[in-house]
Amino acid sequence: MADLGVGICGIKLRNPFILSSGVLGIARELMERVGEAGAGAVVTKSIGREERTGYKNPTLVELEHGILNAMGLPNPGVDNFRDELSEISVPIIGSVIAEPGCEEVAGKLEPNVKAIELNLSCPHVKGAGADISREMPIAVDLIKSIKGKVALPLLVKLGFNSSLELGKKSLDAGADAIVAMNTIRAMAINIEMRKPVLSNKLGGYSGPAVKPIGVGMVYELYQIAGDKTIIGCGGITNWRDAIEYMMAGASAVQIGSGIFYRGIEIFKELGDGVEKFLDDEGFRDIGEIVGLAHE
Amino acid sequence: MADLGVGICGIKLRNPFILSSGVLGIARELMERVGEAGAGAVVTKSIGREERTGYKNPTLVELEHGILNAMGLPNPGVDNFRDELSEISVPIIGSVIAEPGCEEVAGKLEPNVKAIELNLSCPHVKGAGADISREMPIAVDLIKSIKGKVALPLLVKLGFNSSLELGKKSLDAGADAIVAMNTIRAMAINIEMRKPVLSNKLGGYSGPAVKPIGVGMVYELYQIAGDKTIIGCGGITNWRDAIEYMMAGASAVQIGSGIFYRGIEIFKELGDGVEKFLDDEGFRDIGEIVGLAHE
Amino acid sequence: MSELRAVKIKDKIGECSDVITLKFHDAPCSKAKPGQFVMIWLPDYGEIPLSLSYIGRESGITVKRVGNVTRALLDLEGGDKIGIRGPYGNHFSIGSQKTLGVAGGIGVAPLMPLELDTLVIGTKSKDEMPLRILREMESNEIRVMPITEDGSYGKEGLASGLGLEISDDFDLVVACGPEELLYHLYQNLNKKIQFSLERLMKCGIGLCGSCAIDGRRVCADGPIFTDLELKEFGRFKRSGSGKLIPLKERF
Amino acid sequence: MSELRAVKIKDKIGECSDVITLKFHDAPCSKAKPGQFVMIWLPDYGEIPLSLSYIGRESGITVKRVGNVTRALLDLEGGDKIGIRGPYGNHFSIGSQKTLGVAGGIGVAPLMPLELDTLVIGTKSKDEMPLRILREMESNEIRVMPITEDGSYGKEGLASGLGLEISDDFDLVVACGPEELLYHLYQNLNKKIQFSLERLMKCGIGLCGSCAIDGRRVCADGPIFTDLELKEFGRFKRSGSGKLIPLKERF
Ligand SMILES: Cc1cc2nc3c(=O)[nH]c(=O)nc-3n(C[C@H](O)[C@H](O)[C@H](O)COP(=O)(O)OP(=O)(O)OC[C@H]3O[C@@H](n4cnc5c(N)ncnc54)[C@H](O)[C@@H]3O)c2cc1C
Ligand SMILES: Cc1cc2nc3c(=O)[nH]c(=O)nc-3n(C[C@H](O)[C@H](O)[C@H](O)COP(=O)(O)OP(=O)(O)OC[C@H]3O[C@@H](n4cnc5c(N)ncnc54)[C@H](O)[C@@H]3O)c2cc1C
Ligand SMILES: Cc1cc2nc3c(=O)[nH]c(=O)nc-3n(C[C@H](O)[C@H](O)[C@H](O)COP(=O)(O)O)c2cc1C
Ligand SMILES: Cc1cc2nc3c(=O)[nH]c(=O)nc-3n(C[C@H](O)[C@H](O)[C@H](O)COP(=O)(O)O)c2cc1C
Ligand code: FES
Ligand code: FES
Repeated sequence: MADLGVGICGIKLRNPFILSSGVLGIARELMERVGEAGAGAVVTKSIGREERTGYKNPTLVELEHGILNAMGLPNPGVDNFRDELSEISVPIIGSVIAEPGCEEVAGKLEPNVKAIELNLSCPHVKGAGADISREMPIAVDLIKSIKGKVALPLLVKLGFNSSLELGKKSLDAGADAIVAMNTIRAMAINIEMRKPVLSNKLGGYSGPAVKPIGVGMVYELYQIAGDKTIIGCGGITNWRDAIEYMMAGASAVQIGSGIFYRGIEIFKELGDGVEKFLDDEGFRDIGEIVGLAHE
Repeated sequence: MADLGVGICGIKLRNPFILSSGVLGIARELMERVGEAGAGAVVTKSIGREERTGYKNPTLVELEHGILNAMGLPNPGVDNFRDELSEISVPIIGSVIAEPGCEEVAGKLEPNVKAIELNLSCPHVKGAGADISREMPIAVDLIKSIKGKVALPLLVKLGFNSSLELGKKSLDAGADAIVAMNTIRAMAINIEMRKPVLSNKLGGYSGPAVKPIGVGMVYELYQIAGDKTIIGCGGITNWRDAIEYMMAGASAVQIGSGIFYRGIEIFKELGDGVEKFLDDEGFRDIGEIVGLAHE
Repeated sequence: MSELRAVKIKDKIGECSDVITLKFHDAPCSKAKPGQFVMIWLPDYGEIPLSLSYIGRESGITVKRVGNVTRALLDLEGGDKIGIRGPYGNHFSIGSQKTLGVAGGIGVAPLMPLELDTLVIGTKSKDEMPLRILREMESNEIRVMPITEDGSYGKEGLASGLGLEISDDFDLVVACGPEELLYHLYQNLNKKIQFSLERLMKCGIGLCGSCAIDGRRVCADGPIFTDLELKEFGRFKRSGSGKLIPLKERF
Repeated sequence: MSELRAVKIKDKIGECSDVITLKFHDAPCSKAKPGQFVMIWLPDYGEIPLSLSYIGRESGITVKRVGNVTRALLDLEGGDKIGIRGPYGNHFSIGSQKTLGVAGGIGVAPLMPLELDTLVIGTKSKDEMPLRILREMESNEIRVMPITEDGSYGKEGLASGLGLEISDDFDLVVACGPEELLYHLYQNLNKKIQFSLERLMKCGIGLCGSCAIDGRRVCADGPIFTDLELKEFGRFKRSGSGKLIPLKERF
């Protein structure tokens, strides 16, 4: 049977299927449960220095081919959140909101997490995430300040709007991996109500609809990443999707909306499906398929 | 019964449903047929100075929630193409590839078309379209040179990757309308074949999956457009989609992939559906819903 | 999968002080199961979870005024539109068991579509007692036992106490109401129980985690529970930011 | 809707010089109708339209070597994989009519799944005649009338001529082959006809316009036509760039 274990920036994971940020990773017991369900690792909700309530409802709406959300990065603030992270048996990656002072947040998370993920790409919060990534020099500074503060591997999460150039600059600035991608800026209007549905109006689009966009982004990043790691994210709901991302160049993948489409059991489904594919096609180690579509 | 007629940059159309560029607009009789099927106007395939064969097959593949294509801007070149445009009864908008010398192409099309659309956004051809739009000053020059050469209204077609800033600069440079949006850079890999499907590897994603992205883009452009026109495009397959775009701020909409999902009859379906909605909701003129979601 | 749609209010019924029922036609709701909830959106006000109190060709919600959105819902009239998504969540399943319902006030809403044998419903006083609903349930051959804290209608006392008192006669207890009530029942009942919980809901579909309780999601693993670890239940909830706070505080 | 999938070649059958049949299992093809085509993808070579010559639990394509992709297809072996999308396009419908098929060479492929009464098939000479296919059709009680230009097998002459000669005995003629053949039949037959056309195909689903002929799309409005205006049919096709060129030129 093929080996699903992967090493991501030096962290050993039993499999490459990671819970993505903002999905369930706010409550200790839920993260534990996702670990028990088979995830290789879990990314926390993006955490900031201060407590944030986020936007008012509606913060999420199901669409025909995906999901649209603008939660507004609600989070208890790092001081309240630290407690949620004690003694979880699945490896935890701490997601940090890209804002001034985020290196301190990373520092406070450090004892309880295996890596830091810098969310450079939330597409609907002013002054954080994607807004910052337009300012390339600021992004580079944040990366450097986190690398200066914590000894953990640093993943930088980009949006589709981030240019390849930002990916390259992030890696040059010391990021160990790129996560591609976050949700895509989008909107849903209910025509009877004559209004955008989300209270924030614009939101981030995820789920099956965005998969080909994420695969393309991973493919392009892989070509410029050298020996750095790419982690794929966006629209993964079954094992074929996971393999597609890995063939495009992802060493691991993150799953968010898939939890809605397939339930928390998705981690087991991914593991079973990928393992069978590898066996059928004669691969011994999942690493063999990473980047295969470039050959 | 509500009036579906619209005026787009001074051109009167019997309805706001326009065939988008690259779809059927390569053959005279097909354009005529789309007109007979009820389209308010027809945009031609994007035309360049020289004949181009485009990429080799596969140039298109159906995906679960949309369509991926990289045709490679095949076109007969403006000198061969002009003949296709004689005596068509539906208003024709001539799409022009954004490349040096495109003002000459526009000039040659001028006698047979009602407006020019500058394709600043083909996401998969090097040196044309989206590649150029990253170079904002070049894009602005192309717009100015076309406006200097032809007296027709100029529509500028952007991609999702184009920033709002490019939209603003385009309007400032003299564009009369923005068309948002073109296909989105994406990829599909067949995991059994271990290869990207398209011969060009990367392609442009269209169809139902991209609609929320296009609606969001139109909403944002509308806020900066002042009294200029926004035309919506991306994933419209039914009358609800058309109304959603118009409420977001589009004065007219373009339909491409919808021809695959609903057939050429889609134009009649759109007209019937929108008219009924307007009547039911007490609108007298379709113009009343443009931008309504901003109120 | 359930996309958001707009439905027109067909009927508005005043139930008792601060409580109304709104009825509407909606295909997905017509196929819902008792205990499921919907997310109701009122543009400019917000979106909140509400149980379906009627399920069928005409479905309905029964709402108590507590804050902004519920206040706006009480102001609606027939013909107005509301946004709706769902139905979401799991549901009661009572089969042919002889079932006792225990409701605290507006907690009666998710119990209304059930074929109960007996309903105990408690409120503070008579003016909070939804009399029309009680009559309607009685006409469906449900024995209704109202109880008020001040004795102004039916017996005097608490629904939980009365429920426990008579529970021996039933196969199953279903309950909804303030968490103290549920916690009390759960702790003291030696009987199968299904109770409907409330937590702050944002996504409603199991993604955001804001409704987490003891490793379960009220929206997707609930809202109906039959057993829970007793770490957060009855004690803690999560605020809008996701912080764990004692149950008495505001969200 | 038909997503691309990879299928394994179950069987490869040599038919005659430069012609093979490949068989495979594919659920969408098993439900195709006679006359429909698929887009066959060979990575690094390209993608081309091919009619389904077998439809069922085992479906199949019958391919003649003419260029890059077909050459690579002829080199495949059982166990190799091909990419496939479709079936696309409209289809023959012969019902219970007494039907004559007229095939020019490889044009026999889309006619093979049909319950013909009689098949006229013409090739240049015997070595281009797909004898196994003819025997198989005979065993399905189809009368087969081969004809070669050099008389080396069956009658001597052209399929179109023989077809016209005997057409009076039939309710309907179905035809596929070089466009001269089809054009000749169409012009001279006073009988209902359904013929399958070829044009350069890119998208295969009615979007790109590269297969346009007289305002129709061969991929989506065809490939089977019963009538056409005679502006482009028999005279012009479109090149890869979309330019109208005389039919004899290469694509
Ligand atoms: C699964 C579920 C089903 C429900 N069914 C019904 C029902 O059928 N009828 C009904 O009237 N109510 C029901 N509720 C409660 C209802 O959702 C809240 O009353 C409503 O969200 C309050 O919104 P508001 O804007 O009016 O109040 P807000 O201004 O948001 O808050 C006012 C007060 O209500 C409290 N509150 C806010 N949200 C909730 C919540 N989710 N749960 C409990 N208290 C809350 C706040 O703490 C505050 O004290 C249900 C809740 C859940 C989770
Ligand atoms: C609806 C349809 C059904 C078809 N069914 C079959 C079939 O069942 N069996 C079969 O062997 N062939 C069939 N063809 C023709 C087949 O698609 C071409 O032979 C093939 O595309 C040639 O590809 P190539 O790469 O081998 O040749 P290329 O190198 O592309 O070209 C070689 C020669 O083939 C010609 N050619 C290329 N494409 C086409 C085309 N689409 N139509 C006609 N000629 C073409 C070129 O003009 C050139 O002369 C069908 C075509 C269509 C449109
Ligand atoms: C409800 C929700 C909340 C999210 N919150 C965050 C977040 O806090 N930080 C972050 O980096 N990404 C967040 N995301 C983005 C996801 O982590 C993921 O990048 C995106 O949804 C695409 O993947 P998917 O299609 O698998 O969901 C959120 C997504 C959803 C649906
Ligand atoms: C097959 C195909 C070819 C296209 N060719 C062009 C083109 O030549 N020029 C252009 O501006 N857009 C082209 N487009 C983009 C469409 O005009 C449209 O902007 C896009 O597909 C999104 O709209 P839709 O979802 O309605 O298809 C093409 C799209 C498709 C599917
Ligand atoms: S409300 Fe989001 S997980 Fe329950
Ligand atoms: S091949 Fe594209 S329209 Fe027919």
